[in-house]
Amino acid sequence: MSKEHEKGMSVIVKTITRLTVGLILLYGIYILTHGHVSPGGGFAGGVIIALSFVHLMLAYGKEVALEKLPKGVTSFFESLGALLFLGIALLGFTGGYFFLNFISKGQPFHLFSAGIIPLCNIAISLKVGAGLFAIFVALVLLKFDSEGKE
Amino acid sequence: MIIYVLCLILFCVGLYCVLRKRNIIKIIVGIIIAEYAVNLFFILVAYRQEGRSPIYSSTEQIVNMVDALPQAVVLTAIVIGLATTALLVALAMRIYEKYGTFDITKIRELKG
Amino acid sequence: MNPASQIIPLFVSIALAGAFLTSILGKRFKRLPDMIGTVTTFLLLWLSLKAVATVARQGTMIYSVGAWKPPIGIAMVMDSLTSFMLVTVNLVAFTIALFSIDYMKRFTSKWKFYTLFLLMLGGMNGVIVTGDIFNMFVFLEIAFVASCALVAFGTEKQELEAAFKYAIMGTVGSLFILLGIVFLYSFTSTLNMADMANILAGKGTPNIVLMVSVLFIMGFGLKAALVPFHAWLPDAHPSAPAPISAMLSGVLIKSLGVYALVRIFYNVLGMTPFILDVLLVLGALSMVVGVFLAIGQWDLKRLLAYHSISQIGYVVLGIGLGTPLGILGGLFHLFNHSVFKSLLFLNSGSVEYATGTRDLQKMGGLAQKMPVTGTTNLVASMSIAGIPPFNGFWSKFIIIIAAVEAGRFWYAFWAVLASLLTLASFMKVMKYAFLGSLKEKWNKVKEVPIFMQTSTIILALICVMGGLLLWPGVREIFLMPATDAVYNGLGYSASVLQNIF
Amino acid sequence: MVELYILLIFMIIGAIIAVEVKDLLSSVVAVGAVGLGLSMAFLILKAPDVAITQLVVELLALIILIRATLKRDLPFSTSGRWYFNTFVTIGFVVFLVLVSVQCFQDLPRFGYPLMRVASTYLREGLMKTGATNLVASVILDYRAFDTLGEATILFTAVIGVLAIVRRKGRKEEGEDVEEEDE
Repeated sequence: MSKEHEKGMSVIVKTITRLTVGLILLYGIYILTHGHVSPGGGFAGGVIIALSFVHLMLAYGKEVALEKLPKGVTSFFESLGALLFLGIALLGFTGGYFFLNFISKGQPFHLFSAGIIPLCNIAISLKVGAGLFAIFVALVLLKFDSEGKE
Repeated sequence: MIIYVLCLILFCVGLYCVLRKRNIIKIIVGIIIAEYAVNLFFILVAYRQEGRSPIYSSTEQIVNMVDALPQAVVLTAIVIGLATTALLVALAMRIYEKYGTFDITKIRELKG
Repeated sequence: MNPASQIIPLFVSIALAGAFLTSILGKRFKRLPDMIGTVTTFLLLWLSLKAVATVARQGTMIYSVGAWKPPIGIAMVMDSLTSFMLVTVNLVAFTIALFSIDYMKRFTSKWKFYTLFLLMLGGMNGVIVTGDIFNMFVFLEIAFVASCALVAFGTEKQELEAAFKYAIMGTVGSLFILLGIVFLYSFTSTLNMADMANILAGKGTPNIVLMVSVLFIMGFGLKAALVPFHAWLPDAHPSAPAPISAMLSGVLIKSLGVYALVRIFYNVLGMTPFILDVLLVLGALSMVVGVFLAIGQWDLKRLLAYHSISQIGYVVLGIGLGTPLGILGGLFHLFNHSVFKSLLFLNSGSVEYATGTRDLQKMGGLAQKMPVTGTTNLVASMSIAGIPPFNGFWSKFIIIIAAVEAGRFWYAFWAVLASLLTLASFMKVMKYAFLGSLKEKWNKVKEVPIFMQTSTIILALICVMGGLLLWPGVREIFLMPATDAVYNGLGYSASVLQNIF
Repeated sequence: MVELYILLIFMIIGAIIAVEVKDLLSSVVAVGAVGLGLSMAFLILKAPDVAITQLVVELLALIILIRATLKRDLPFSTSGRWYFNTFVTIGFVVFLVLVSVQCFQDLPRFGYPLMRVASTYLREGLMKTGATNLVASVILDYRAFDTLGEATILFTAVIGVLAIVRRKGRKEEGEDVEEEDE
């Protein structure tokens, strides 16, 4: 975007962002880890995590946000999340089936239950959070020279 | 029945926008609306009268849950919609950069 | 469970694993994407040949993902039509991966190309092996999104415009398909295709099946570029890099469009005379309109793209006849077209690589400087035009015979006419591009690098030998079972369901 | 269920505004309103998972779309006379509505789905997968393969967007072009 964006927004916005961005991140992590006992899950959690970084970027400008989460790291996390998910799927072959829920189901209503479901949630949220942030960054960094106008 | 028709009208508004409008952003908007309508329709056909959401509770017995399968399927469909939208927006922005306009009648180098 | 069925999930997971690995490691090690691409596609080709042998021996195989019995979980189905399509897709994909090693040096970010290519391949394989209708939609979208990005891979003006057009048309098609799926789910309360066919057969043919049929014909017709829905194809296919044009024209429109149409209409909804007539009309229309539009083109790749529409028309015409011979011809032509159209697009890529132009009027006499490209292009041109010893002749011949046998004389006439016009159009290509006197400015043109030559030679050999697939003894393994699987119709559901319980 | 009807009518009005308003930014904001209405409709229809996801996806899609429309020298969409196209479009839409209304009579009545496969999930889901949230058990256990496809499609979109925004698509052979996104 334009120059004033790079410097970020006003002091009020920055202060409030500083207070809320941690909470948003924490909420995202809560949503994703409790995906199998309450509404939510890996996808929603991942998007919330991505939104927290988007929030940071909108308020402070791209330098601060990219310092916290550089682009190389995002694309690495993204591929890692995808590989992790596929890896969980392939580990099911140890029990004889693709995507078998091979871990013991545990006690219902507890955080550590439901076998592979929480692990899948974590893998998906890594992938989704990093991926959506990467899309956002790519679109923000796209400059407009408008070659076609002349 | 009437609710299905309302949902269909929403779909048709989106479709009309895609087919009729000449601005790239408007076309994307139309696709998003049509996607919403299809997702809503899927959840509508799964609803059960006096139903409860399909989540067990440790304190009370829940009966008469709504169909969980369409909800899972719609989650997937929403993500697919987001992915397509992101791609379309990226394309639109690049097109703007190259042509300097969002009007598809002016973007006519190719004639299909 | 059948131990041989363990190979079914590998078709998707190998391609996806290749894509993810390329995206992690491809940036640092420059040669690695080439290797991963070639090795992955070769592995998939080998596996699909193995699958043909297994299916010929054991019949239909089912794999239930996550050990959940269908219709509760997702089932993957491997019948003879599946293995037929897998061989077609992976054969073309392998030669294209080989071709891309040298060709894609002209583009930046090779690793992104290979990642998207493998994702597209994984998507197509997923569409083919799945037995679940929503799962089919998901993989269809993967292949579609990847192909959209690949069409715009050159990031020039026209490429972006073509990709946007393609993306809009494709998304509208997907919406129709999804709407059809919702109707079917509400009506049958299942997503498994075999189960759905079973229930639909028990309920007769109410209005809703007709509505769903119309939605699917629009949706998959958009993906297959049948004539009223074809407007995106002549822009999108030429704009992509040449290997991707080959992939799009060669296999993508078939696996996403024709295969899905055949599978759903023959095996799930049940074919009715009305739908057959619609398919016949659409097929004949595509065949004739495509070839008429192709004749006037001077851009080599655009000309080939219009011929794709025309040849898809042949395939749909054969399938729409509804007789065993017609289906055999249609499927055989599907295989042949994917081979010779990929070869033609790869050759157009070779010409572009060597000379930098796609305009036929600027070329001339290139066969002297590029003997391999010239020869393979001659083979492919004769094949697509239907000159006797080559594979294209046999499949067109079967389709025409089948049309006559079914009493559809007009359709046979249109098929012959389109074939003659195709011949004329490719004589033009050979005359202007490869034969004649060499122009001054092409004196320094060299033959393309070795990997590009290898892949075109492989495809040309298949074009020459393709007719052998009809040889008694060979056809019982490859073509006839696939035809039976289609003609079997609603027997699909019985053969799947008896494997589960 | 009255609230559902009101919400749907609100969404339709929002959609019509989004389609017809000239200012692109207003159009995008109106889509946001439609999306929020959709999220509320999901809540009324007892689909909290979908509602949460719809809400956050809506936010992200809005941010991306606003990014595309902000500070353009062409903030207004031009409308032209396009009679043939309008005629065909309206004809097609009316046809679709008429045919669909016939089909709705074949569907099970609203509020009374068939629940063939779904009753298995509801009956056995907790026991067989251990997840209290049955939607989670469906997307990550019963139909986990779909979710793999979903994750892959997002991955595809990311790589696709990164490929599309490259500054320079082609190069001469041997030329070294450094990539901006590494």
